[in-house]
This record gives sequence, structure tokens and C-alpha cells, in this order.
Amino acid sequence: MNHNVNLAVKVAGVDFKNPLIAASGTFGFGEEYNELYDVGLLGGISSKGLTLHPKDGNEGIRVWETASGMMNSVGLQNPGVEAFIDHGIAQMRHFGNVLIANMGGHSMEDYITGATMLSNADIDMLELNISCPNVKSGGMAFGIKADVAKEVVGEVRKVCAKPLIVKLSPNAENIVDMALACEEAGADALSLVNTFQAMAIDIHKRKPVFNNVYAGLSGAAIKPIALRMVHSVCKKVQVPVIGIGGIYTAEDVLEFVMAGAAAVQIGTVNFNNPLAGADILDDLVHLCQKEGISDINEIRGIC
Amino acid sequence: MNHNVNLAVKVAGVDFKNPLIAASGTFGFGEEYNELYDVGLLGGISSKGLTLHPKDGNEGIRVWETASGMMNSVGLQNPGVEAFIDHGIAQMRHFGNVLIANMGGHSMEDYITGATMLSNADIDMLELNISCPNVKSGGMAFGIKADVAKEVVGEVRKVCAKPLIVKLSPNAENIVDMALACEEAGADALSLVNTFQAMAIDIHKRKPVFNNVYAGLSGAAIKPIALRMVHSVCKKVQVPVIGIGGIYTAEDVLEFVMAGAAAVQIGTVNFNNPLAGADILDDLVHLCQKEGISDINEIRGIC
Amino acid sequence: MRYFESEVIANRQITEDIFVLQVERCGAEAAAGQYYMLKSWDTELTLMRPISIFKAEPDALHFMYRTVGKGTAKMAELKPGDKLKLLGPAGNGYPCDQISGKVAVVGGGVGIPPLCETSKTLQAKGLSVDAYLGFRDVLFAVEDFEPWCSDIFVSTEKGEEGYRGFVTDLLKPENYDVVITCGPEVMMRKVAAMCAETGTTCYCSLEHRMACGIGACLGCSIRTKNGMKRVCKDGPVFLSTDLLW
Amino acid sequence: MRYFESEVIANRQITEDIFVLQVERCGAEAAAGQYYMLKSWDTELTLMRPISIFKAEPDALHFMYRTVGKGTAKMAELKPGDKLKLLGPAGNGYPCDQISGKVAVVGGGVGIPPLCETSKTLQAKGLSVDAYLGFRDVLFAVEDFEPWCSDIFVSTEKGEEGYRGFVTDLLKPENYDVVITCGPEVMMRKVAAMCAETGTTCYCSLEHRMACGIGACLGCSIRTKNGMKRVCKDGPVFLSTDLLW
Ligand SMILES: Cc1cc2nc3c(=O)[nH]c(=O)nc-3n(C[C@H](O)[C@H](O)[C@H](O)COP(=O)(O)OP(=O)(O)OC[C@H]3O[C@@H](n4cnc5c(N)ncnc54)[C@H](O)[C@@H]3O)c2cc1C
Ligand SMILES: Cc1cc2nc3c(=O)[nH]c(=O)nc-3n(C[C@H](O)[C@H](O)[C@H](O)COP(=O)(O)OP(=O)(O)OC[C@H]3O[C@@H](n4cnc5c(N)ncnc54)[C@H](O)[C@@H]3O)c2cc1C
Ligand SMILES: Cc1cc2nc3c(=O)[nH]c(=O)nc-3n(C[C@H](O)[C@H](O)[C@H](O)COP(=O)(O)O)c2cc1C
Ligand SMILES: Cc1cc2nc3c(=O)[nH]c(=O)nc-3n(C[C@H](O)[C@H](O)[C@H](O)COP(=O)(O)O)c2cc1C
Ligand code: FES
Ligand code: FES
Repeated sequence: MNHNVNLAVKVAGVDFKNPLIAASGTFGFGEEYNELYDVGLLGGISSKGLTLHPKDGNEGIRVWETASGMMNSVGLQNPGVEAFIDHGIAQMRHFGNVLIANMGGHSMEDYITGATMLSNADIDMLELNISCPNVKSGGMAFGIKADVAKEVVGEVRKVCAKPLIVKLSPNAENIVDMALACEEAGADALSLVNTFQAMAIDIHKRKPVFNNVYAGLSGAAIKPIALRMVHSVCKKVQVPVIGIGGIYTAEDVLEFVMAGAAAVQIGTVNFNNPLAGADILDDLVHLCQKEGISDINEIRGIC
Repeated sequence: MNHNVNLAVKVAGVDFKNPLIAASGTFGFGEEYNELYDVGLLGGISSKGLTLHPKDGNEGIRVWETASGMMNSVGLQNPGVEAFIDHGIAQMRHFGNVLIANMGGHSMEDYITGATMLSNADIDMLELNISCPNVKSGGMAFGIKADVAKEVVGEVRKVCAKPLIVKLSPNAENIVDMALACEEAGADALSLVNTFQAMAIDIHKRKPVFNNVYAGLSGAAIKPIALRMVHSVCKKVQVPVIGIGGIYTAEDVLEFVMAGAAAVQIGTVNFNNPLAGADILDDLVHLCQKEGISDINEIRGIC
Repeated sequence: MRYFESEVIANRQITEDIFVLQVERCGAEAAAGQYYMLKSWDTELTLMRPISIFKAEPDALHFMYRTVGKGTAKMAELKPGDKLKLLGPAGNGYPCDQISGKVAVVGGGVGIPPLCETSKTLQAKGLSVDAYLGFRDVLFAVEDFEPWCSDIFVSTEKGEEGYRGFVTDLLKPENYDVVITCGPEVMMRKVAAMCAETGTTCYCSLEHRMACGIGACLGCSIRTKNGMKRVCKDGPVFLSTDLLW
Repeated sequence: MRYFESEVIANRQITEDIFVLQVERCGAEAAAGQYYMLKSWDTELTLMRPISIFKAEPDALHFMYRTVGKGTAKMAELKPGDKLKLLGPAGNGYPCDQISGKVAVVGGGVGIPPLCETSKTLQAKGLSVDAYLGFRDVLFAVEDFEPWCSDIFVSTEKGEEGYRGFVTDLLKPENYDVVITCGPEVMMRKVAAMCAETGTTCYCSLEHRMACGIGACLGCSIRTKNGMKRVCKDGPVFLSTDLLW
């Protein structure tokens, strides 16, 4: 135990030594940040978003800073599920924390094939990304309408023997309906939110900044909306929820946990402070002590 | 004309000397800011949101700062349509710019009665707020589902002889469908976005900051999402669109115009800089000169 | 009321978390109990921060503030010569013209600073002013009251200095014609209740989160016996008997 | 590669918009062509900003930067004694060990600073280095190249100083074994094309918007003949013949 504060949490039967998880796409497969600190300190790491086949990602500008946030249009550049299974997993296993494979897709078949392969590999959890706004075909389409999501989650559920997290898009028509549909379709946990569909224009060039016109907004700017979504989903579903969106500080972590989150993911903050994982963890212990919280599970959902 | 740059725009047949409009709820009825500068410089002013009957607004904390933004839960405190007609209009008329009456409501009947009264009064345009997230009954409910919105807009249209702007909520299930529904129901123009439903938690008190739990997020933080929504709506509707959401600078104004907006509203920035209206207008003239824009209408929708 | 840029003359740290910021006055009337909205940032923070007038001198305005969050932390970084923006003077202030007789000012924490300019103004009118100043542990500003007050009573919660307990324990409203109070709401409520019992006129200066600071956004409205009032513009000073709390 | 806090030693303004920031080095190897991610803010800006090593001295790192936006404007406010955060040294740098013969460094704008440390490193190896430095109008950094270069050619667009036109007009790749270039993409492409014609080895240092700066986010990926590469980690230096442009 850290200084008499219990930070250990359980999500869908999986034990996390603390509720901090590195968010998909912001942390690679962990090895770069591991040069700066022992990323095994974190509760878990969600891998860069995988697709069945390798992808080069999007052309043009991929990242753009905004007020208290950033936009990205990486477009799921990744080595593909097979390469991940062959090399990535072993690498991530070294860290000794929970290994979450994040997987996106373009078609029902890709999702099913990819999930089948990952389910048979040495991962702890599968995080199904039905919400990436940066791929033209499919991708977010699955994350907008609850009935479409329900179908894909249901199919993936059938082939996935590992605990299944479904990652929701804040662009969903109705986040609560979406959550309920995914729960019904067999999700063991939900994670939210992914990035918000957003836009930037280069007024000098008189053109959208991103080749794809729209890109995904993340960072502190979105925290209040993400927190609302997590709160409203937690009030309605039975499965555990992983809160994501603009979490930068230990205070933010407590807000999400009080809103009902079982764990949280940190994304953009890693770019602002490459030691964010270690720093927030440290602060969280002290903050809990200060606030008289001896077990983080005590305060879950008290708001 | 200002220094050989034409900033004049026309929205639904109404002439604005420039595209800057003070956003509803952030500018009262104009008289407070008029103590600081001549608010008649602005293209127009949208009044504090009116309801048929006077309202005291919400209890508890009403404003809360967030990263590059703020949340509010004012709850439509206002003197009611009748008092506005008796006193507010004359006051606003002094400024000599476009007078927009912003009206919210709790029920279909309130909307219709209020719109009838305002339509017969000396206003230039009616802005129908179907999107306020801070009133418990009604309010935003009208702004979420396109078919509900269509009905209320259709009814108001029947009684409203003045140009009718419908103000959309970013919380709509599908902003484009919502826009199309309002256009079909007879809106002469659309304005978007209102505030995003969001949440903040006071971790020391272990309670939501706002009595209503959720409140509306505005400011620079939301600009990239608002811009995307304005862009996607402009691509689909024929009526003019007024862009709103985190506009702080002349550059932001050009982004929204390039995305297709006929005019813009400035809200939260007034709190950051009480002279924002005058300053942005000034900067806009210079920026247009620098960018070689002799008429702001040239660049509308070029992205 | 104006929005203007001013220059920092000095920014002195008084205690661990109390600072006095002195800026060039740049004209404008400013009365005891009024405040300014301040910002020493561009858009890094969205809102300006309300700070009361601690001392209004012909050439300088003094603000005494406690660092409690991001805004006041940024203010604490100000150095002589730095620029900052001010909006004000804002609010109604104390109706010093209408006050007569013997006056008590009762302050707690950072409710104390505005009472300094108030004491000065009342003393200048020839009134006798007693100050009741309540602190958590460390004293500040007490010497600033000395020139203007007949008596000064001080308390700290654990008795580190002065009386041990709350400053309201020392107050006897019946000895005064008017009581003026500014500080934590619990303290002001107590003072108001005591004054209600003795029939003493009592003015309270409310604190409330503000956005615009000029009466336009209704972010600071409170319910009073006379309807909804804006703390920023209709207040921050209210007659205790008008308040609903 | 480390993330650490350092202290500003000096921050000198060289021209209207060019500054040299000197910070305490705090150990760590740092090679020519590498860069650091810098931040002198907390979360007011989201991302750190990549700036190349201009000079690496035993006790100090020097960065030469142009103020173009919010981040560099904040850097320009730094004063001696102020703290800032550094992440680095980052990237691959120039393969100085593998370079031999006669070398030309060809820089444009703020692509010039990293070539200074490069020239020094190559000169220390005993190589002869000529510098071709292209400016818009006002010169900077030229004197910093003097100790390390045999010849220095300078151009400005309108001929205010040195040759009128582009510095590439002066370059004859056939006279060199290796050409190293850093600057605007159009310039580097031109240099690469010229080197391709003469078969001269050419290294280009790419600029790209970055988020993480350490290879984790894939925000800076480019397509090369060897597949997708991260400018921040696999670069910023690439053999011109590996690039697709
Ligand atoms: C009319 C008026 C006059 C004031 N005069 C003074 C003064 O002379 N000296 C002084 O030190 N303070 C004064 N205050 C309080 C001061 O405005 C707040 O402490 C300040 O705005 C906090 O800003 P921050 O960014 O540092 O804190 P934040 O990060 O915004 O918040 C930190 C903490 O401060 C509290 N707080 C924040 N804003 C307010 C607010 N507007 N009112 C009350 N509590 C708040 C919050 O509850 C929170 O716990 C006054 C407030 C008002 C309304
Ligand atoms: C490896 C590397 C080394 C660099 N070395 C130097 C250096 O030694 N000296 C120096 O002055 N600059 C250098 N740059 C460029 C520098 O990073 C940018 O100028 C800086 O990040 C701009 O930040 P800002 O906040 O001031 O501008 P912003 O407000 O972010 O943008 C202002 C303008 O700068 C451009 N810009 C912003 N970020 C970048 C970027 N990462 N790359 C290219 N253009 C950008 C934008 O297109 C925009 O027009 C380097 C960039 C890279 C990738
Ligand atoms: C550069 C970048 C790349 C991302 N890539 C992915 C991805 O591949 N898969 C995924 O599910 N989410 C991806 N995300 C979304 C994040 O995991 C996270 O949901 C989002 O950024 C919100 O959290 P934050 O505000 O803490 O960054 C990416 C985000 C960023 C900024
Ligand atoms: C304090 C406050 C009060 C508001 N009141 C209203 C209102 O009464 N009616 C309305 O249509 N919008 C209201 N809004 C929304 C604004 O008009 C605007 O749509 C929103 O704030 C987004 O723009 P901004 O980011 O420029 O502030 C209010 C916003 C704020 C911050
Ligand atoms: S703070 Fe805006 S009305 Fe008082
Ligand atoms: S900037 Fe993140 S991988 Fe290069």
C-alpha cells in the first residue's frame, strides 16, 4: 500500500494497482515513456490503437494546439494486430502492469478477425475503439448510433474471451443510450470519452488545417464535458466505467472517481508533462491523505 | 466603410454594419457595457434570454471557471417578455444597431405567446433559444431531438412576423439534422452553438459545484467543436448561419466566416476583456487589410 | 467605471499567503467598499478576479489579497513595472455619507482589507470607529487600521495572538450606531443576527463568484427581500435586513 | 533523454524577432542536430516546443529561436533566474562520426542555428566546413559560424546584405563530399535536388509539428522510402535520398 492509501481498483475482474491508465494513442506501446520513468508504476497501459492490417495513418498536419487542448488526426497509424502480437505484447509485458490492447476497425469483419486474434494472445483486456473520428470509412460510424454499436459489440463479444472494454465516442447521438446498448451487447466495461470531432482553419492559407477537414479534440478543454458524460453514464450502467478526457491532475482523477469512474486514462497531459503518469500518481496519494480518503474505492460515485 | 474594408453583412434580410453580435446572456441588455464603450459599434446585440414570465434563475453557484472556458448555470434569470417590451427595447434602441430578442421557454404555449408578443414589438429579429441547458423542464429538451425542435419552430414561425433565428444546442443528437429540421420548419437563420452540457465537482465538498449538477460550458475551450458544427451545418443548409462558441479574436471571426458563417456572436470573451467587442472589431479591420480581404463577404464559406 | 491598464508599483508579501499589491491609480473616483476586477494575464485564465480597495491614495490603489488559487497565484508573481488590467471602481461601496454616530467595523480574513479604507473615510468624517478583526492564526493589516480607529480588537482561532476564538465574541452591537462587516459568510450572519437583536444598523459586504463584474451576466445574483440583486453591481454592500440567509 | 528543470542564464534579443536563450546544461550528452522540447509554462499551453541545439557548452545550452507564436513569445519573456522545463536531447542529430571530406552546411532562417553546433563538431574532427546562410532581410548568427568555418556565404532575399537572392544559387555541391541542410522545406528540397544531380551525400533536418517529441504519439510521422518515420525520434535528420518529397 502507498502510505496507507489504497489506490488499487478492480475493473471487470482485472486488478489494477492504481486507477491510472495511459490512454491509447498517446503512449505508443509504452517504451518511449519508459526511458523517462518506470511506466510499470501505472495501473495499466492501453496500446496505440491497432487495426487488423498495418496502417500508415493520415497525410498532412497531424497535431494542432488549441486553447487548453489539441487536435489530432493521426489516423490510426499502427503496425497491425499481427505485428503487435509478435512484438508489441512482449515489450509491454515487461512493465508488469495491466496490458490493454486497443483496437479500432473499418468493417465488421476486421473487428471480428482482429478481436479473435487478440483474444487468443497474451493481453489482459481488449479495448474496442468504436469511436475514432480520424478514419474516413467506418471508424466513428460505429460510435454514433447505438444500434450500430450494439451489433459490432455483440459480434466482438462472441469471439472475445478476454474482458472487453468498449470505448465510446463523445460524438455519439446519446451517450447514455450508447452506453446501455454496449452494456447490453456484452461489454464488461466502458471507457469514455474519445476525442471530440472538431475543426481548425488556417486563415492565411484559407484552408482547413487538417487534410481530413475534421480532427479529434482532446485535453483539459474537454474535461467538463467528459466528466458530465462519465457521470451520466455511471448513473445508468452496471458495468465499470473508465473515465477519460482532459485529466491532468490528481484533483481531476478524484472528480472522475467521484462521478463514478472505476479508473481513469490520461492522454494529452503526457505531452504537456512527460512525467505526468508518475507525478499524478504521487499527487494522488498525497491528495487522498489530505482529503481523508484511505481507499479510493470509498468515494466512487458519491456525486 | 472602415478603412476600405467592407464588414457589412446581411442576415435574413437584416443589415448589420459588421458581423459582430453580442451573445445572449453575456451582455445583459447592453447598458452595462455601454458604460465602457459605445456598444452601438457592434453589428447587433442579442438580449439576455427572455421567458414569457419573469424568472429568478437558479440557486447556488452560477459561474465556474474551467480550462480556457467557464461554466454557467444562470438559469434564464430575466424580467419576462412584458417588462422587456415595456423597458428593455427602448433602452436597446438607443444603441442604433440590430436589436435581437433572445427568447427561451418551458412549454410550447410559452414559446408561442412570447413570440407573438415580441413579434408585435419593436425588435429587429427574434432568436429562439431551444437549447438552454440550465432550466430543468423543457428548455434543452427542445434542442436535442430534431422532430421536437421542428414542431416548436413551426409553431413559432406561424406567429412570428419578424426574421426568426433559431439557436441550436451543441448537445443536439445530430447537429446537421437539427439544422435541417429547423430550416424546414421555417427558420430564417440559425445560430450555433449554445453551451455544452458539462459538469464540475468540488472534491473537498464531494459534491457537484452546481445545484443543477450539470451546467453549460462556453469559451475558447469549445471553439474547435463549435467551428466544426458551424462548418458542417453551413454545408447543408441554405439559410444564413450565425457562428458562436469561443470566439475571442479577429482570427477566430475569420475562421467562422471561412467556415460559412454570415455573422458571429461573442459571449464569454466579454468577461475576459470587457472591451472585447470594440477590440475585436478594430483588429478585424486590420486583419482583413493584412490578409487582402476587401469585403468580408468574399471569404464566406471558402473552406 | 473604466477598464484600463495600470502599472505595478509594488507587490509585497505580508504573510505566507497575504500580499499587498500597489498599482498606479490612473484617476477615477473610488469609494470605500468598492472593488476592482483585476487581471494580470491575457486569456490563460478566463475571468478577471474581484479584489476590494484596501487603500485608495491619490496616486496609488492598494489591494490586499490572499493567494488561494490560480488567479491570485498569478497576481503574486507581479513585479514593479509589470502591467495589469483593472475594471472599476465597481459596486456600490459603503454609504459612508449616510453613516453617523459610533461605528464598528467587523472583519474576518480577507474581508478585513476593505474595512481599512472604510475606517479612514469614516474617521475623516469625524466619526469614531472601532475595529474588530478576526484571523485564523497569523495577523495582517492591523497596523493599517491604527491611524483611523479608536480601538482595535483582534482574535485568532487558537489564540496565537489576541483573543482566542471568534471576533464576534468581543462585539457588543448595542455600543454602536452602525456595524459594518465583511468576511466569511458565517461571521457576517452572526454579526447580522446580533445587530438584529439590538436593532443596530448593519451593512454586510458579500462575496460571490463573479464573471462580468459589471452587472451583465447575472452570475452573481442573490435573492434578497427586494428581489434578485447582483452582488457585483447592486452590491457588494447590502443592509443586513435586506438579506435572506 | 531526460525531462528536467533548468535555469535561465540569459535570454538575449538579437534582432527584432530572434532571441538566444542560454540555460544551465544539467548534464546529458547532446549532439549537433539534436533538439530539446522546451516549456516555460505550466498548462497555459498544451504542448512543449521543439528548439534545436544552437551551441552546447559544458555548462550551458544555447537555443536560438524566432518568435512566431504563443510559445516562442512566452520564451521571449524569460529572464535570468527563471525556470523552464526541458525534454531531451531528442532526435538523432547529424551522423558527424560518419562524415568525412569537405562539408557544406546550408541553412535558411531558423534552420541556421543547429548548423552552428554542427560546424563546430565537424571542425573539431578536422574537417573543412563552408557555411551557406540564407536570410530574409536581417542577418543573425553569422559571427557564431566564423570560428568553425573556412568560408561563409550569406544571402538575403532583396540583397540588403550579402548576395541578393537564395543561398542555393551560391552552392556548388560538386565541391563538397557532404552537404548538410536545415531550413524551409523549399530550400532543403532544392539542396537535395542539386545534390542528387552531383551525387553528393546530403542530410536534411526536417521540421514538423510535434506533440510528444519522444516517438509515442505519431503526430510527426512522414512517409519515407523506408516506410513511415517519426521526425521527432527517427529524425529530424534524414538522408535526402530516403525522403519522398
Ligand atoms: C467583491 C469582492 C471583493 C473581494 N475582495 C477581496 C480582497 O480584497 N482580497 C482577497 O484576497 N480576496 C477578495 N475577494 C475574493 C477573491 O476574489 C477570490 O479569492 C479570488 O477571485 C480567487 O481567485 P483564484 O483564481 O486565486 O482562486 P480560484 O482558483 O478561482 O478558486 C480558489 C478558491 O477561492 C474561492 N473563490 C474563487 N473565487 C471566489 C470569489 N469570487 N468569491 C469567493 N470565493 C472565491 C473558491 O471557492 C476556491 O475555493 C473578493 C471577492 C469579491 C466578490
Ligand atoms: C526539430 C525541430 C527543431 C526546431 N528548431 C528550431 C530552432 O532552433 N529555432 C526556432 O526558432 N525554431 C525551431 N523550430 C520551430 C519551432 O519549434 C516553432 O517555431 C515553434 O514550435 C513555434 O511555436 P509557437 O507557439 O511560437 O508558434 P505557434 O503559435 O504554435 O505557431 C505559429 C507559427 O509557427 C509555425 N509552427 C508552429 N509549430 C511548428 C513546428 N513544430 N514546426 C514548424 N513550424 C511550426 C506554425 O505553422 C505557425 O505559423 C524547430 C522545430 C522542430 C520540429
Ligand atoms: C495523438 C492522439 C492519438 C490518439 N490515438 C488514439 C487511438 O489510437 N485509439 C483510441 O482509442 N484513442 C486514441 N486517442 C484518444 C485518447 O486515447 C483519449 O481518449 C483522448 O485523447 C481524450 O483524453 P485526453 O484528453 O486525456 O487526451 C488519441 C488521442 C491523441 C491525442
Ligand atoms: C453567463 C452566460 C449566460 C448565458 N445566457 C444565455 C441566454 O440567456 N440565452 C442564450 O441563448 N444563450 C445564453 N448563453 C450562451 C451564449 O449566448 C453563447 O451561446 C455561449 O456562451 C457560447 O459562446 P461563447 O463561447 O462566446 O461564450 C449564456 C452564456 C453565458 C456564459
Ligand atoms: S458578475 Fe456578472 S452580473 Fe454580477
Ligand atoms: S511528436 Fe510524437 S511521435 Fe513524434
